[in-house]
Amino acid sequence: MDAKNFIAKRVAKYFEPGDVVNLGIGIPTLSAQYAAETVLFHGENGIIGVGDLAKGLLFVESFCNASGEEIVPAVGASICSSATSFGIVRGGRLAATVLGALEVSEFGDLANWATPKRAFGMGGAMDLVVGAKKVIVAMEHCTKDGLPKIRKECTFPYTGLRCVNHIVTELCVFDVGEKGLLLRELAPGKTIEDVAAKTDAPFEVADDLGIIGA
Amino acid sequence: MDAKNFIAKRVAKYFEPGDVVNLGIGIPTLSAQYAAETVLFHGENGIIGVGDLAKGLLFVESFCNASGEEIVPAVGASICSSATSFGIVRGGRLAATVLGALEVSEFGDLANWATPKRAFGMGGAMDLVVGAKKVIVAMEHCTKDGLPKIRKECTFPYTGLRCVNHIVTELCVFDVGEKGLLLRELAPGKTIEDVAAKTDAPFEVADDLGIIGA
Amino acid sequence: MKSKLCSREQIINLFKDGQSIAIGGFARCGIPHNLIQCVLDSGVRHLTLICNDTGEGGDGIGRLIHSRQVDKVIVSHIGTNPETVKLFQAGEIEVELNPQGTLAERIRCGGMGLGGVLTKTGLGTIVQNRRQTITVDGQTYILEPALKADVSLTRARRTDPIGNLAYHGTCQNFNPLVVTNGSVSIVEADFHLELNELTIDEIMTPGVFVDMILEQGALYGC
Amino acid sequence: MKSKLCSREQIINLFKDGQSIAIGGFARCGIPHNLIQCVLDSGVRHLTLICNDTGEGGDGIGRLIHSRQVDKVIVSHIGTNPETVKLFQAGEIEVELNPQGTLAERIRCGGMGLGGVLTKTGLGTIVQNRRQTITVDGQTYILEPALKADVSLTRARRTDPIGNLAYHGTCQNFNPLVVTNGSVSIVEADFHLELNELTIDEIMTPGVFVDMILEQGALYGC
Repeated sequence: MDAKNFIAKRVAKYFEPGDVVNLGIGIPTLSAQYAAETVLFHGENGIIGVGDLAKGLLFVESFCNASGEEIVPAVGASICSSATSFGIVRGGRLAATVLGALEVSEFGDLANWATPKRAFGMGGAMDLVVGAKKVIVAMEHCTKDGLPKIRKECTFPYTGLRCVNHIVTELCVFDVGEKGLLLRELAPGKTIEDVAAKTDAPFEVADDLGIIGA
Repeated sequence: MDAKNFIAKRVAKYFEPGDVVNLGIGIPTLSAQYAAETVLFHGENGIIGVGDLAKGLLFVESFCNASGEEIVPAVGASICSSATSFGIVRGGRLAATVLGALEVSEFGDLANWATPKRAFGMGGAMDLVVGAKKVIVAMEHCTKDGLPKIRKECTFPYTGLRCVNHIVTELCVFDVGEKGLLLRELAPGKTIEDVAAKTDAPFEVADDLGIIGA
Repeated sequence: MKSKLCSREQIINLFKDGQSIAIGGFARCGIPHNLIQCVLDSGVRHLTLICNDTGEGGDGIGRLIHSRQVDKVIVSHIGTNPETVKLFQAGEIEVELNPQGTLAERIRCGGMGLGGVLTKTGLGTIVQNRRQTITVDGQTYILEPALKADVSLTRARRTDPIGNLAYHGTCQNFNPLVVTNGSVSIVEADFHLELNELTIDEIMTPGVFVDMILEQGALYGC
Repeated sequence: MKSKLCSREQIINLFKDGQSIAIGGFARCGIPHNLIQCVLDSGVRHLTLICNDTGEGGDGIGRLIHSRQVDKVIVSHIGTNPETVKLFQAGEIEVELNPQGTLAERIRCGGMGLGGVLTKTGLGTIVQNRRQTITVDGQTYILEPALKADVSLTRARRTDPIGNLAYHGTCQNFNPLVVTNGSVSIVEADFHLELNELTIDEIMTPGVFVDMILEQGALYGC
């Protein structure tokens, strides 16, 4: 299993049967395949019950996910307007939202939509991090250049302040709370020092530190 | 024709084909029978196209007017939530609202929902007078005790300020504007003096003063 | 999927003294009679009701007024229920009167996770006196804060086991707003359908807003 | 009833330089392609568009970007259209970015005759910097003002001659909001039905919100 699927599989453990969950593009979307069958996926475009990618006669404009890809509605799916779709989000009806991140601060501030040079739109991300019951960041631990994405403070434009509850990377799982970061799980074969070397913020270590996938 | 129907018939002349109009209880509701067939009547409970009172198998809970009476939806009728129903109202989509009044001031302030002793709810009246394109008061010119209802100022709790556009009574038709009252039409056989004697506010007389029903 | 069907007993046990309860319906139309019976049977008191009106006497929502379980009502009028008027005049029930369109938006705000809306309705009236006014682009509005109930009681025409709902006729009224509002959202439906029996375009309320569905049984007094 | 069907020419003549136009659709889904063609054919310029996004290149709403008829867009993102990004970076188009849920509510407010809504979305971000914040019951919210367009362009699945509308699948998205918004509300529909052919419970948008319906013809590029 590659790093992305490793992360996605761990993320899916946060979902309970019957949950309605929103998944961002990239690694978050991968987590759908590891979720229990009774989890429904919410698309910002107003669908509750995003199913598989469509083929053949089911490949129609009228059923798309929030990325504009043709999909098949899941069993039990429903559709609503964009206003109601975000009413679900802000109204606290999403059990979780899973997003990628450019940076996360030790207190759960999130920057995931813009850099100083590229600010082409926040889409639904700002609503999602305000409204969902659990905000889960699923990302590779460092940037492509090897720089830490978990930091004392974000430098890029914020998506939301103190909104992240969990961070899942190929190295570890952090809980994020009022006291900052708590290391909950390590990837198999990794050490606390491995995490510390790639994390630009202090963190506590859980008494019952676990192993991802164990 | 009695006074109430005389007033209602004159009110219906304000409606254009294709208009959507809200009618209050009492005299306003009577005006429906004098309206063009293509006028649709809006009920606060979320129906656009209130038809006749229902009988027989059509007498069901599922189709009521805003007074809770069973009705038959008109041809072309639609139904929406209470939020959308008042979106129609505030959004300026009603060509007219016709209401009764306890008092109307010379500048179009309206008091129609409460007295100092009885204040049991404004229902939708405050929304209607703010949102409808034309606010028409249809009422008997004086109270049962013979006191003027058109006054320099209202003494009862307001429904809205400077909101009334037209007043239709068994005596006359007033337009109401920024300059105050303008007498537009007299009932057959009535004089300007008859109106003045029963109106507790100054008014101008239109150059082309007409006769109701002529 | 997990079925959201619940027994009368499960629902009755959920009510507590002092709760706020939003209830769908308008006059005699679209009232959740069976869920109101559950509130009656629970015997809880000191309730605050959020609803358009208090019915017409001892029927519908009026049953909770007659049973004296209610301390306060947030409504657009009480004029159709002499019992509410009597208790109000005796100072035994608190009544907060709202313009009907404002009440609808306040209930919607609570459900949609919004803090309030700006409206011109009520400017210059007693409604303005109790509220903040806000100026936007030179226009003055009343700021009407969201209403949020502990529990909401909704009546739908049709439901599936996960609470995807369709309404019928003017029984819609406040129901699609109320269903989004309660911290616990409870639904009763005239007809119980199988999963996927409602076509996707018929669904007016996604089941994600619904927590519990009263299991099917004889309908009370419809 | 009076039919609201209009010819392409009647609709084209309605557009003017400098207008604001709200457009339904989301990505490639539920776009009013034929009405966009009318805007193109009108040749009007200096438009402000209010819509979720500007499409994916030279298709859908993107056609109006490529044609350089637009001075400003009020959207939730432009990232899917390289042309919009290029014009934005060159300072040739103004872009106002809104959180998607906030954009939906602002469009709804304009249609529903409300002045704005209070939301927590965007607190602590650049979105807050441009807005007033309001405290209600100890909670801080951003006040997001209503958006109101001169014209709105909506795509529905089915219409009758007076504009009672039904949507299909995720082509719904912003359309039921946009249709309420424009001072002139124009609709195109995939299917034109007779009066009363839509059953009353199928209607999602009452025709009272619709001013003009594009007469039926070959659909552009769907």
